[in-house]
Amino acid sequence: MKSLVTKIQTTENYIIMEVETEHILKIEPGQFVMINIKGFVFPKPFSPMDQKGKKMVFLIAVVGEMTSEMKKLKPGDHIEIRGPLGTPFIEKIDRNRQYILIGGDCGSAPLIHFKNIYPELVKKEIYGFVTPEIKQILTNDNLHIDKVEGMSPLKKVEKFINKDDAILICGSTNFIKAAKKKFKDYLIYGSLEERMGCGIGMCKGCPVKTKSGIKMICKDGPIFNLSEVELEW
Amino acid sequence: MKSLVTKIQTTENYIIMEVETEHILKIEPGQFVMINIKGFVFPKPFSPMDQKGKKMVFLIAVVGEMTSEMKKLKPGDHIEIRGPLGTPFIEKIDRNRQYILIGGDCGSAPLIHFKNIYPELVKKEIYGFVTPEIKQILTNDNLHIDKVEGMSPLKKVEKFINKDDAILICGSTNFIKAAKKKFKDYLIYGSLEERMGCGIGMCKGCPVKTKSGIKMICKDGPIFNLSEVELEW
Amino acid sequence: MVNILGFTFKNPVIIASGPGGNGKELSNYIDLNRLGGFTAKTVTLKERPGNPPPRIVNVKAGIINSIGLQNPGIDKFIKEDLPFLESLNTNIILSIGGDTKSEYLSLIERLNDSKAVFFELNLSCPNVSKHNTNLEHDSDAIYELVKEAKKISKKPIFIKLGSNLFLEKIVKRAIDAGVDGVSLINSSKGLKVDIKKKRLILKRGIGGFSGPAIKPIALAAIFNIKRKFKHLPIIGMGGIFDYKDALEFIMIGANLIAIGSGVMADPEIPIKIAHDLENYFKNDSYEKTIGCALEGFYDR
Amino acid sequence: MVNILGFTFKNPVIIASGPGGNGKELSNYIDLNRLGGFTAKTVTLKERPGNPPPRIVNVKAGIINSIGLQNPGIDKFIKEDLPFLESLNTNIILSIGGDTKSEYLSLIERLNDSKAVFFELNLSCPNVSKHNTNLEHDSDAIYELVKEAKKISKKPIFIKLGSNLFLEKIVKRAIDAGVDGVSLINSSKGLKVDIKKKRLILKRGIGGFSGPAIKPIALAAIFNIKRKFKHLPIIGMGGIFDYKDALEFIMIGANLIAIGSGVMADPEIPIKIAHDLENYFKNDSYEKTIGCALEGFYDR
Ligand SMILES: Cc1cc2nc3c(=O)[nH]c(=O)nc-3n(C[C@H](O)[C@H](O)[C@H](O)COP(=O)(O)OP(=O)(O)OC[C@H]3O[C@@H](n4cnc5c(N)ncnc54)[C@H](O)[C@@H]3O)c2cc1C
Ligand SMILES: Cc1cc2nc3c(=O)[nH]c(=O)nc-3n(C[C@H](O)[C@H](O)[C@H](O)COP(=O)(O)OP(=O)(O)OC[C@H]3O[C@@H](n4cnc5c(N)ncnc54)[C@H](O)[C@@H]3O)c2cc1C
Ligand SMILES: Cc1cc2nc3c(=O)[nH]c(=O)nc-3n(C[C@H](O)[C@H](O)[C@H](O)COP(=O)(O)O)c2cc1C
Ligand SMILES: Cc1cc2nc3c(=O)[nH]c(=O)nc-3n(C[C@H](O)[C@H](O)[C@H](O)COP(=O)(O)O)c2cc1C
Ligand code: FES
Ligand code: FES
Repeated sequence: MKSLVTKIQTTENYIIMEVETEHILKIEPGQFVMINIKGFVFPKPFSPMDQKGKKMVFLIAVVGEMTSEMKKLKPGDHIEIRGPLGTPFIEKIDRNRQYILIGGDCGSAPLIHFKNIYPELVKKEIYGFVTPEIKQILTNDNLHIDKVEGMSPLKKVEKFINKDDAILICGSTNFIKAAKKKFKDYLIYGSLEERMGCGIGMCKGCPVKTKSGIKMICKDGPIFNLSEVELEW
Repeated sequence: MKSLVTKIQTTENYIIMEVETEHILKIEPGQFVMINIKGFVFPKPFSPMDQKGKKMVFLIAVVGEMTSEMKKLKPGDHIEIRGPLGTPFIEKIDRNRQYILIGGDCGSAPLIHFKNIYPELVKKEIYGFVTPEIKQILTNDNLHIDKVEGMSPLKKVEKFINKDDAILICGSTNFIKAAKKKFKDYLIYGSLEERMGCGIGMCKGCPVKTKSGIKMICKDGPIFNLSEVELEW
Repeated sequence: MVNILGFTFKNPVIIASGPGGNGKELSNYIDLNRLGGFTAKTVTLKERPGNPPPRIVNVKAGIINSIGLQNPGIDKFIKEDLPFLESLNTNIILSIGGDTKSEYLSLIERLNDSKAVFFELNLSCPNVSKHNTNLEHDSDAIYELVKEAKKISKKPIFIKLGSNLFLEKIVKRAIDAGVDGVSLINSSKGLKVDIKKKRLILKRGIGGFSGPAIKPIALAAIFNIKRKFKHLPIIGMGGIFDYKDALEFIMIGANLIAIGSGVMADPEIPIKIAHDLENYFKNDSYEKTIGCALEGFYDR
Repeated sequence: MVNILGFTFKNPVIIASGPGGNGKELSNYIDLNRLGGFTAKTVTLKERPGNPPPRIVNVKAGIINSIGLQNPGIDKFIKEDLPFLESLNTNIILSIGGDTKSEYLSLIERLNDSKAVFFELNLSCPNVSKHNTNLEHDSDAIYELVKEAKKISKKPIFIKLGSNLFLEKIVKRAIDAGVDGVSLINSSKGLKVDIKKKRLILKRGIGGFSGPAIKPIALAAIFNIKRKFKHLPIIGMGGIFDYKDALEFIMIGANLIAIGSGVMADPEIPIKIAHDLENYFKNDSYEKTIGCALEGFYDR
């Protein structure tokens, strides 16, 4: 869907981008969209941090080719958005629990969205970034800066987590692996990342091993109960 | 050289684009530049219609992939310009003659430039376009519209040319072939077109057969005395 | 309408094997019945888990995949995927892959009575090791395989090949063995290095390179085959993303054109192409357009 | 500084044969002495006029050329081009092409006493017919050619090949015959159709496809050779447009990297790459970077 960039704020390594979609594109927290920009043939997956009406907000880490080009976008530029894709958090998690939300870097985006829509399911939030750079563009009371705190967000959570707490985590595969190990006795849902092709489950490009066979992160996930997935191949 | 689009006027099939180059890039009439725009890897050749200081003006026919993208450029966009390339008309032509300038479509651009700089060498001008569309953006007293006049510019020239007139012509290869045939008894210089790679004579991408062997249009031309070239292979 | 080997296609646009899966997901986005046909994802005798991730690498104007023929195996395919495909009102092509000749033959036997119109033998998967659906280095083996496949198959047989130096020779042998058509081209071998991590991105190093970047290579391969074997039916593919790309393939000699990575970039591409081609062929004969760019070709 | 076969290169950046001509034009734009080396345009025994125009076709992320080895022939080359090349303070590589083995051998004899560091035998020009600098289909012929060339040559011999299915086999035979290194890859075969005019754009149909689009193919080819023949010197090329591209080639195993179409897009690219690589290698060892992406590679 043709979409208009309406506002863009950048730091060296981060972007917050607001876009207006042509029609309303309702996104549940945890779902994602495929974004494409001029000069690229294949789109890439991003989870919005917010969506209301035709407005959608993204929090993007500048890590490679497309995200570097995104940094150069200006209000008035057009981008292509396809979605919503993937399963909403709410359809997979146990709704009778309250969650500690743990975001790893831009993995925080869908969790911030989740908190907005389902505040009653959230017990605590912690959005981890390595340096304070993000504060130049993102205001949120629950930012955790590793370099300031002297520890990772997982370490911090360890300090206050209670026996029957549940976790909803989103971040890089390594971050999620670490969390799975550290919190192996807890109910923990993780939103997984993988390089994607189609985003709709048909190309078999984004596999994850689960107890019931190989699943596609884009279609069967991105959220999984971590006890059901095997993150090593 | 990084250059800024400062003004752009378009019709369905034509563009007049003004750009400001980063530094002054002095172009003699007949010389060309290689232009590249976002999304393309290899640049393409265009002859300015005017150049003063850092300002350069192009008259462009929308015929294919790059020119279609050029049509979408907006003031404030950046393009890449490399040049000046090729031999100025003035270095090859007989300066003791006066010329009838014959432009075929956007081949008119360097001739209009020539007239600006060397009015004393011009006897008459005729800039041929098939339809009146060009008049929406280009004002010039010597536009010849085939569909209005009911004949090609060559036919028109035939009517008024004198025995000792000389011709300077620029346009498609077919146009130049036709002129060469029609005016075979005249001194006629033609600025040739060919698909180009490097634009500087090294890749051997733009050959023309001449009496002294195969020459490169980009470096040895684009202007040639038509009696010296063989336009068929 | 396209006629090929006695079958009628609504239009020349089909889905290539792989990127579109077995149609269920894609059918949530587009009406597959609007297309000329659908090629199922290559199926093997036994289930294959596919390669470890990452499986997708983005490169300029293309994508490198390392799916590794993940598929449920023939039993599950017949139970879970074939009925859906057979329920479609479009022509189905079944792509099969095997480690040995007898695996291909078993697959043909298992699928012989399906509603599919053709078999496509995948001989050129870049994502599996030699002898695993990767026979193209061996024209003798291809000859033998095609010959025996033709004996038992109730459907016309296409072989799917990549672009390679000996394509003409391979195709010649396959024709001698009775092949009915060729599908050109499979993804090419491609690789990308992660220069930050100083390592190969794909665990196998090499993957299958597809998308707009390979279009000139696909067209060159089809050109070479078409000018030698004028009457051999060709399914053309490789970087077809719009109707202009499709026209290039048709004019160079493809009877049908298949969309692979295009459906990954945008699932609606096949419908757009079908629509745009329909408009184009209001004024032009499809039959006469096939291979028209080769007429008067000056071969030296 | 790069050491290869006893020669020292200022940096790993060289110009590939062809797009940069014989250096005179390019030297008006950049200081060639800043580069590690310069490969001259392939020279043949007799003058070649090249193919009829058009010779350049733009495609997505690449270019298709049909130059057809236009060159002045060896006599004129020695008189008019070699002195300029020899006057440069950089390593010269001489690329030679022939219709027959004896033509290659004559060329070596004619150029044996030049100041060039290596010979590069062009065996893979896509723009000429079989047996014209296009031997790559025939590994026996390559074996014979290399064997005899090695007997008479006073300089190390590289062979230049395209990406192809039998690359490993060809290189293995060439190594048996004593080859000193390989240059990978030549342009690939590509084609474009003019859909408005319904005809092939190039008069030969097929041309040589180069630029960023072929980079993944080049890297895959080099990977296949490097992992089999760890110590064989490799000149890597194919779509190198910036230092990141260059690093991919170095990490996959190229000892030197060559810029082809890049100089056509922008003559300053080689200098920029040399500069950026110098910065990069302030912190990293060049020797250790060559092929580093293959370490721990899990081949299955
Ligand atoms: C469901 C989902 C939601 C996502 N939401 C966000 C988001 O809200 N904000 C955000 O910044 N990023 C998000 N990502 C990650 C984002 O897709 C990648 O960072 C992006 O594709 C990188 O593109 P690039 O061209 O800049 O990087 P490339 O040049 O392709 O690669 C640079 C680096 O990024 C890594 N990378 C590439 N693709 C992915 C991927 N799909 N997932 C994770 N890492 C990748 C590579 O391993 C490489 O190290 C999400 C990913 C998924 C799967
Ligand atoms: C020295 C020189 C000066 C030029 N000056 C101008 C100018 O001032 N204004 C202008 O509009 N055009 C000019 N041209 C032509 C211009 O370069 C082409 O029209 C342009 O490259 C087409 O790009 P494209 O991507 O839109 O077309 P493509 O998609 O590449 O091709 C579309 C059509 O244009 C033709 N074409 C492609 N390249 C060239 C070329 N280099 N020369 C001629 N025809 C070509 C093709 O044959 C094809 O039919 C000049 C060409 C040369 C050689
Ligand atoms: C993700 C992916 C999976 C593929 N799987 C198969 C397959 O299972 N069988 C097959 O014959 N080809 C497979 N292919 C190759 C495509 O069918 C097609 O031949 C190739 O990608 C070139 O076309 P394209 O550029 O339109 O993608 C696959 C390609 C991709 C990108
Ligand atoms: C215009 C042009 C001319 C070329 N001429 C030659 C040649 O004479 N000899 C040769 O070995 N390779 C020739 N090549 C191939 C290049 O040297 C190089 O191998 C190929 O283009 C891939 O590299 P690139 O993508 O950097 O261009 C030529 C390539 C181009 C684009
Ligand atoms: S990206 Fe295609 S299956 Fe997930
Ligand atoms: S364009 Fe390269 S020689 Fe003219």
